[in-house]
Order: sequence, then structure tokens, then C-alpha cells
Amino acid sequence: MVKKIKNLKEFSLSNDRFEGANLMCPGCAHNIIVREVLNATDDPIIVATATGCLEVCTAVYPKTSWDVSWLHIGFENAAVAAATISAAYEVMKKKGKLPPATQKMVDEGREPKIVAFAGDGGTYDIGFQSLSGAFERGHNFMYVCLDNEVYANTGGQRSSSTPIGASTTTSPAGSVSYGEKMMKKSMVEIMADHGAPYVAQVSPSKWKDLVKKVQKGFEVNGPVYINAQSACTTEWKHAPEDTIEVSDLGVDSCVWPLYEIINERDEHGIIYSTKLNITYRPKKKIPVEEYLAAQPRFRHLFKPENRHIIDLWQKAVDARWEYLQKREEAGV
Amino acid sequence: MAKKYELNEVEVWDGNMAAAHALRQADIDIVAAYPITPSTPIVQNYSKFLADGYVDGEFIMVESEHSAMSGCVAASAAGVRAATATSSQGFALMVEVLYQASGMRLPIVLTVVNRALAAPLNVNGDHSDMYLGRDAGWINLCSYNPQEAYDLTLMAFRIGEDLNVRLPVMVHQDGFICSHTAQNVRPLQDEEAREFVGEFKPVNSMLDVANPVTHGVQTEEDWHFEHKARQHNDLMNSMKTINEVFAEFKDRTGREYTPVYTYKMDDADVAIFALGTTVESARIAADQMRQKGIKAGVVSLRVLRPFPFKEVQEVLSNVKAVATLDRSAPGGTFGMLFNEISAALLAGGKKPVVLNYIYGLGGRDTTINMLKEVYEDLDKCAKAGEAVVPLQQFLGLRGPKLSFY
Amino acid sequence: MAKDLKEIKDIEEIKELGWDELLPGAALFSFREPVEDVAEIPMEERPYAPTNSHEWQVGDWRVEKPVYNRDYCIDCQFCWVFCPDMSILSRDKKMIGVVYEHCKGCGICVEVCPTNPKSLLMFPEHMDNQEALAMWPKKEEKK
Amino acid sequence: MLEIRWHSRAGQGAVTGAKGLADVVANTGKYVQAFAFYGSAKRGAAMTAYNRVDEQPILNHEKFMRPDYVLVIDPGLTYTADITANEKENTKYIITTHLSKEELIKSQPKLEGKEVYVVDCMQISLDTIGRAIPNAPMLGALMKVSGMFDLDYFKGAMKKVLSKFPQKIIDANMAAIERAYNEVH
Repeated sequence: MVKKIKNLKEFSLSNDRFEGANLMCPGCAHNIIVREVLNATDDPIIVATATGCLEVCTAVYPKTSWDVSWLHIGFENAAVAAATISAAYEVMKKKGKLPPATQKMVDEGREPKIVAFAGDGGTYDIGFQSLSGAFERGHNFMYVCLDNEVYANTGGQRSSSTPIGASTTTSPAGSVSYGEKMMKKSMVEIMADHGAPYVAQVSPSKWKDLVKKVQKGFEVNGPVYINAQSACTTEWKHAPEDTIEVSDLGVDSCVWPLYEIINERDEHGIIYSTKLNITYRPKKKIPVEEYLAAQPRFRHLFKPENRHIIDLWQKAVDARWEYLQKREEAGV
Repeated sequence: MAKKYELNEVEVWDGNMAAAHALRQADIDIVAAYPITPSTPIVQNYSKFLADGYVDGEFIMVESEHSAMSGCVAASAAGVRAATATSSQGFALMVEVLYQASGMRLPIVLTVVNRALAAPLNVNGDHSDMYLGRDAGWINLCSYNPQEAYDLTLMAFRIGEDLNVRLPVMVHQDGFICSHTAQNVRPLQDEEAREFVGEFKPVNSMLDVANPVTHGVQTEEDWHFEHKARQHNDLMNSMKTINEVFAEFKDRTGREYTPVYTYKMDDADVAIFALGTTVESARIAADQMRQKGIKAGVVSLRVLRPFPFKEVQEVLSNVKAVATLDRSAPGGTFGMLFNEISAALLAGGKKPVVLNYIYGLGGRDTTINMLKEVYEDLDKCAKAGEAVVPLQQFLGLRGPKLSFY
Repeated sequence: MAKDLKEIKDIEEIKELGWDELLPGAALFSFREPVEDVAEIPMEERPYAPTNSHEWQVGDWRVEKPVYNRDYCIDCQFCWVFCPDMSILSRDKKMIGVVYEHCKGCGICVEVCPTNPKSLLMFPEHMDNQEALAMWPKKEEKK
Repeated sequence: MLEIRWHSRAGQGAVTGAKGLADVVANTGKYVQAFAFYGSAKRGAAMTAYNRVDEQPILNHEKFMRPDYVLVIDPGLTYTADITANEKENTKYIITTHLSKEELIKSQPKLEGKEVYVVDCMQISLDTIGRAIPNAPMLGALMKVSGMFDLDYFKGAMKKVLSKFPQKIIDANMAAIERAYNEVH
């Protein structure tokens, strides 16, 4: 059942199912994203979480911060966990053996939403196989990647989501290094190419865009991938109060474009149309430099010998923005 | 509702088919699996049963064994019956998640068709995978032939799902020697098997939206120890339930299972202590030795975990020499059986000669003659009252004799 | 015998449980009793289990605290939506106050507050809220 | 205990043949075992399959066997496989070949002085089943040589084993069994 959320005031009527006194860092974007996702529906929710900050900080015995059923198995298996819970739900529904309260919800048209949360380490790297498998099999669940572009839980090591030039604990900037050498992996397109009906990139600062996409994702049948920009005060090294501002800089510089890819499928699952929609266009596209300057993880790029990386960044972001616009225009 | 599968009173099934039928009759809700030799036919047979309408539920062929066990954990936490099958490298890939399953106290059933671990790569039967997982906190049941693979798989559900136990259960059978050897099997009819296994009883089901539950928590040092102690305590005490289920199964079928398996041990001076199909071959060797006047017996573990410590002490209390036969490369020490049996004997104040034989690796044939050689060694030691052969020997190995101590 | 964690009233009592009193599998519960439709029940009316972190506190993490000034608030709910710690109490589309037990003092609510002067400002943890309100800045003139 | 060793190429149906035989024998109340040696080699590689039959439950799991019968269902294996390995004094050989018994023994001298039977299972299976699956005719030949079961009983029992197959295939197998039964000598 789609929840009506016209504006922020209406959204604020939501009763959170994620609780305070969890152990996440002050100012963590993960929490903001989780709240926005969970509050996008009033239907029952079941959550699986990969090992990572969110997991180790919200279910530390003897307390849980979840008002929904929640499962953690490991680092690399959040996708298969959520997918199999979804399959278990379908089996019990078919067998007529759902618990009574759940059956009642289903009868009211409020089917449980099954959501996996994982960081970029658990998604782009170690969990990629499980994620790819679960998407190929077409289970009905939503996978939300809390993408802070680093292994924040374990002290800030690089992942395949870490962007070029970022200084991390395993790609540190130094006298002869500008930090991370590789460009970020294009996870959104990779997941869309699995044929998933709905894939989108979001930022918590654009709450309405995020909620709308999550709602769309909940409505389709099949696996949904949401790539959420998650500013990390600890590893991006910005002040906790700047989380939303840094997020906005990412969006307005087009470093973190907000868009969705819809694979329209017929009843046999054959994709007959792929559409890419850019869902947010900055009124004034700000230079990438402003985004980088707000995060001390890129501080060293402003040294004369590393300036070329900033130029490279701008080039890469412009090229990508161009690419997305072309795809949108062409309707593919 | 699934169709009834017409079964003969006696079927000729290999171990894989026997296990597959037991899984079918257990009415599993989710089988998440990834095929690997030699357990592949279990998964194939099960999917065919599903395709022909002989079982309900869902078969999910995932992209790895890691995901197979993860899927089982998720399904079990969701409150449904889950099971899978694997071998060897696949088992090794599952190991991380095996600990999650037992730690979360999820009664998953895993049929393990034992196979060697690479390198070198080898698809044949030995117990390397069994030994790899023995400390994962699962109940471990061992079968010696297809009939037992069937019986124990059915019983595994009853044991693991018992409200006093709630632990995952592995059922082991030897790769190829059991899994691909067709023998007479007397199955239960579908309705009888279903009645024996019973309905799945969900505990803390994630699908119950009115009672949200958190599974898979993190514990710091202030809690981890207590939880692992609780888990160990419950695994140790599961022997009571195991015995009850064995007894009920005997009432229904006449087939008797005991935590420690014995053959002609009442008056035995010497004994072979082995696992898997070798246990039955050793019976033939023991009989032949008895014709020569050597009082030979055979001992095995039907339940590897929890380890039947007292029963092992008891059954070996009068032997003069015992050979522990380990079908797994010992990796720098004695084989597991040698270590555990010796410990049980020593703790019980008994000091028979204990020998260790490493044998059958990578499916190497274990002949009756080899087993008779072991009895000859034991007889010599028993008569001498001390070890007069090396404590650890490799059996059936080409090249110069390999032994230690 | 395992204790029913839902029944324990005192959080301190949980901390002392021995191994024999633990529930198998380390499962935790959100509520003491079944809650048919959590999304319909505001936090203050939920039968939280003592194992729900809602019942615990992280307020002592703060160095500075946000103080809320109703006089300037336009109930835009930016502070509510962007609070990472469910610490902005908003009911019936109105901002009510800050849940100090759960607020870690990150300051996002202050940053995103659009009013002039802001309706939320950070003050030293030890300062009394009334004192803070008394020293609230005036409207800033646009330069 | 009766022990049988099959020599075959993977894909020719020795395992199915061994299992089919086991099925039939088990229905008479006897105990059976059917297994094979598998390597990683694929279709076409030489392989062996085994049967044990006894009045008592079969406990022996060794692969080592002194066969009472050696069944060779691929003609080439008479020359390339060690078909006389671990033979007993009275081991009987049933060999697929287009040659006469004398020609066969001449071409493979190690069969000299042994109890050898010949039958062209390959041709029979091509004629009846339409494919080179010589397992069913070999079972027909075994019935004749061993006297284990009379032809009608065996055919009836095999029909049951094959009951999941289309009638056409069952009929073709029956024809193959009968022809080999009559032709083996």
C-alpha cells in the first residue's frame, strides 16, 4: 500500500521503526537514509543487514535498535539473506501458514517489504557475488547500499567504491601518492544490467526524491537496487553537522547524480524498454572542487603537484553527467 | 499439497537418492543449494521431485555454497524449515556460515557427502570435510550405508528442531562409496515419514510482524562467552533428545541406532574404531579374525557431536588394543579419532594400546585385507601389552612405509 | 532456566544474567508484547522491551546540545527528517522538542534549520536551557 | 556372494545396467549393491561398474573384487582394459563382439582357457533400441549364462524397473534382452 507523502510535514507523521541510542557516529548519514527508507512505507518491514557500521551499532547485545524483524548473517550475504526471507515469505503465503498478524496485514493489502542494507564494502566488493546472484534469480526485495565509499567500520580502508584521489588507510596520500588510484565502480549501471525492474541513485539530503524512489521500488515486483550516498563524518572527515551540506554539494556538483533506471518487463520478464531518468538537475552545477574542498579526505589534492587529479575529477564528472543526459534523451 | 510418491517396501537407492527422499518427505519449505560432486544428485533429485509435484516449498539454486548456507540461515530465522546438501570444497566455503547457523540456534539440516579437500583436487570420498566442520557447533550424525543416510536424515529434523535442542544437524555419508552405491533401502511411506518428522515449529520467526525479533546480534566480551557457553551446554545435553528420537525410530522401524556403534565388542580384546562405510567392511574383517581366534570387534561413532565420551569409555573399558582409523590428513598431529579416543580412555583411567591409522584419502580403496592387517598389528600389541608397531601408520600407501612415533 | 528478556523490568538486571539464563541464539526482542501495527503507534505508546535501545541512553556522548526555541520555529520538519538519531520529537506536524536521551549532539538539526534566527542552536552541555533561550541571538540582517 | 564387474565406456549404460540388475534382484528379497568407479573423465572413457548379490545384508564396501562374472559391453575394451584383473579360477566372461568365440580368443590370447561367452550387444542395441546402449542386451545374456532368473520373470521385472519410460522404449529393451538371451553362446 503506497503511503501518501505530499510534503515534509506529512512525512513527519511517520512513526519511526528505527530507534535512538544506537551506537552510530554523531551525524552519520546511514541513519538518515535508514529512517527515510523505513518511513517511506507503513507496511510491515523485514530487514537484513550486512556486517558493517549499521550492523555493529544497532544490534549490540543486549539491545536492538530495530522495531522490525532484523537479521545479520555476515559481511557478504545480505542480499541472499533478504532474498531468501522473501522466498520463505512467498512459500508460507502459498501454504497458508503465515503467522496470523502477518496474514492479517497481507489481507489488508499491506505485504511485508523486505529490505537489505549494506555498505559499499558489502555491496561493491565482498557481497557482490551474493548480490548478483540474488538479482539474477529475481527475488522480490529491495537492496539499499549505504555508500560511504570506504570500509568505515574497520577504520577506513579503500573499497572499489572509493573515488580516485581519496586518502584512505590503505590508499593513503603521501609524498609520492595522491591516494586512491582507481575510479569508482559504476554500481548503478551494473545492477540495472542485471535486468532489475528498478534501480536508482539517491542522496539523503534530497529526502523527497529518495522517498519517492523507495516507494517506486516497493511497488515493483522483483529485485530493486538503491545506491544511497552516505556521507561519513569519520572517514570523509567533515564535521558531523555538515553531513547534509556535504551531501548537497555532491548532488549539486553532479558528483552524485540522482537518477533512476527502469527496466520495463512484460509478464515473461522480457525487458521491452529501459529508461533512464535524471530526477534532479542542479539549478547551477557547482564545480567539483567545492565538493572536494569540503572533505579533508581530499585535502592533499589541493597541493600543486596533485591539482591534476582535481582536473581529472571534473572531467570525469562532466563526462558522466553528459552520458546520463544522453541516455535520458535517447530513452535507453 | 504434494503428491504421494509410491514407494516399494524395498527400494534400491544409492546414498544420494536415499538422502533426497528423506529431504522430500521432510516437507522442507526452503532448500537453498549449490551442487558439488559427489552430493550433486541429492540436489538434482530434489529438484526433480519438486518439478514432478512430489514436494511443496521452494528450491533455490544459489550461486555458491556460501549463499546456500546463508539462504538456509535466513529461511530458518524467518521461521521455516530449511535444508541443503554439500561436499568438500563447497563445505569449506560454507564454514563461515555454519558457525552463524549454530550460534543463532537454527535447526537447519545439512546432508554432507564426504569428500577430500584439495589440493590436489579430488572428488572422491574421505572425511576431510567432516573433520573441518566438527567444531562448528552442529550435531553430527554419521551413516555407513544408504539406509542409514535415509534414516538419519529423517531423524535429523526431529533432533535439531526439538524445542530443547534447536541446533543445526549434519548427516554424513561417504562420497561415492555410499552416495553412489545403490543398496537395499526400506523407506517409510510418505505419510508415515511426515508424521514422524512432524510440522516445523517456528521459534522467534522473522515473518511474524507483530513480534519483531533481532537475529544475529553482535556481542562484546561481556556477553560472547556466556552465549557460547549456553550453546555448548545445549549441544552437550542434546544427547538426551538424540537418544529419545533414536528410540522412537526403533519403535517405528525396528532399526536401532545408538550414539556409539559396536560390533562384537562384548568380549573383544582388539578393536577397530572408524567412521563411515569402513565400519561395515571392518565387521567382515573382524569376523575373519575371530575365525583365527583373535577376539576382534568394531566401534564407531553414530554421533560425532556431541561426542559420546562416557559411552566410548565404557565400550572400550576391556579392550587391550584399539586402532583409530582416520580418513582425513591429520595435518601435523594424530588423527582426530586417535586424539579424542585416547583422551576418553585416559580420563577413564584406562590405558590400552591406542594406534592411529591414516587411510583411504581421496577415495583410496579400503580392503578387507588392509583391515585385517590392522587387526594383526593390534593382536601383536595386545599380546605384548604395549605398542610394538608405530603409533601412527599410513595404510595402503605406495612407496616406503610411512609411520611416526 | 532461560529468562524471558521481555519480562525483565530493570536494564541493570539484564547486565547481570548468567549463561544459564540466556535465551538460545542471542535473539533480542523489540517489544514486551505483540504489536500488530508498529507503524501506527507513536514511540511514546509502544510497549518497548528492555532490550530495545529506545530504553537506553547515549546523551552523555554530547559535548554540546541543541536547544530548541519555539518562538522562531515554522515547523518545516527539516530537523526531524535529517536527525540521524530519532531525537527530534515531532507530533501532528509540530515540532515539540529534543529527545536528549538519544541526541548525540551532532548539530545537523541546527545546520538545516532555515529560520532567522535559527530555532535550534548548539549550547554547552552544562548550560541550562532557560539560560540558553535568554541569550538567543536576534534576527540576522541580510548583508 | 555373487560378484559382477562391468567394463564399459562412460555413457554406454553400465551404471544403469548394474542398478537395473540390482533392482530386479532386490525384488526377490536378496541383498544387492551396485556401484561404479568414476573418474573425472567424460563420456567415452573406459570405466567399471560392479554388482554384489547376497542372501545377507552386504557390508563389504571395498572396491576390490574377485568377480564371478565379467561383463564387457564395449568391444574395444577387450583389448585395452584389464578385463581379467583379479579373476578367479571360474570367472565367466560375457563379451560384446561381432567375432565368433574362436576369433575373439585368437585376437585376445589372454582369454585362452577361460569360460568365455560372446554376444553382439552393440549390434543388438542398434537394431532394437536404435542407439549404442548395450546394457540391456548384456543383462539378457547374463540371465542366460548365469541362469539367475528365467527370461520371462526377468523381462517382467525389468518392465517394472523401466516403468517410468515410454512404452516404445520398454518394448525395445525387451526385444534387446530377448535377442541377447537367445544369441549369447
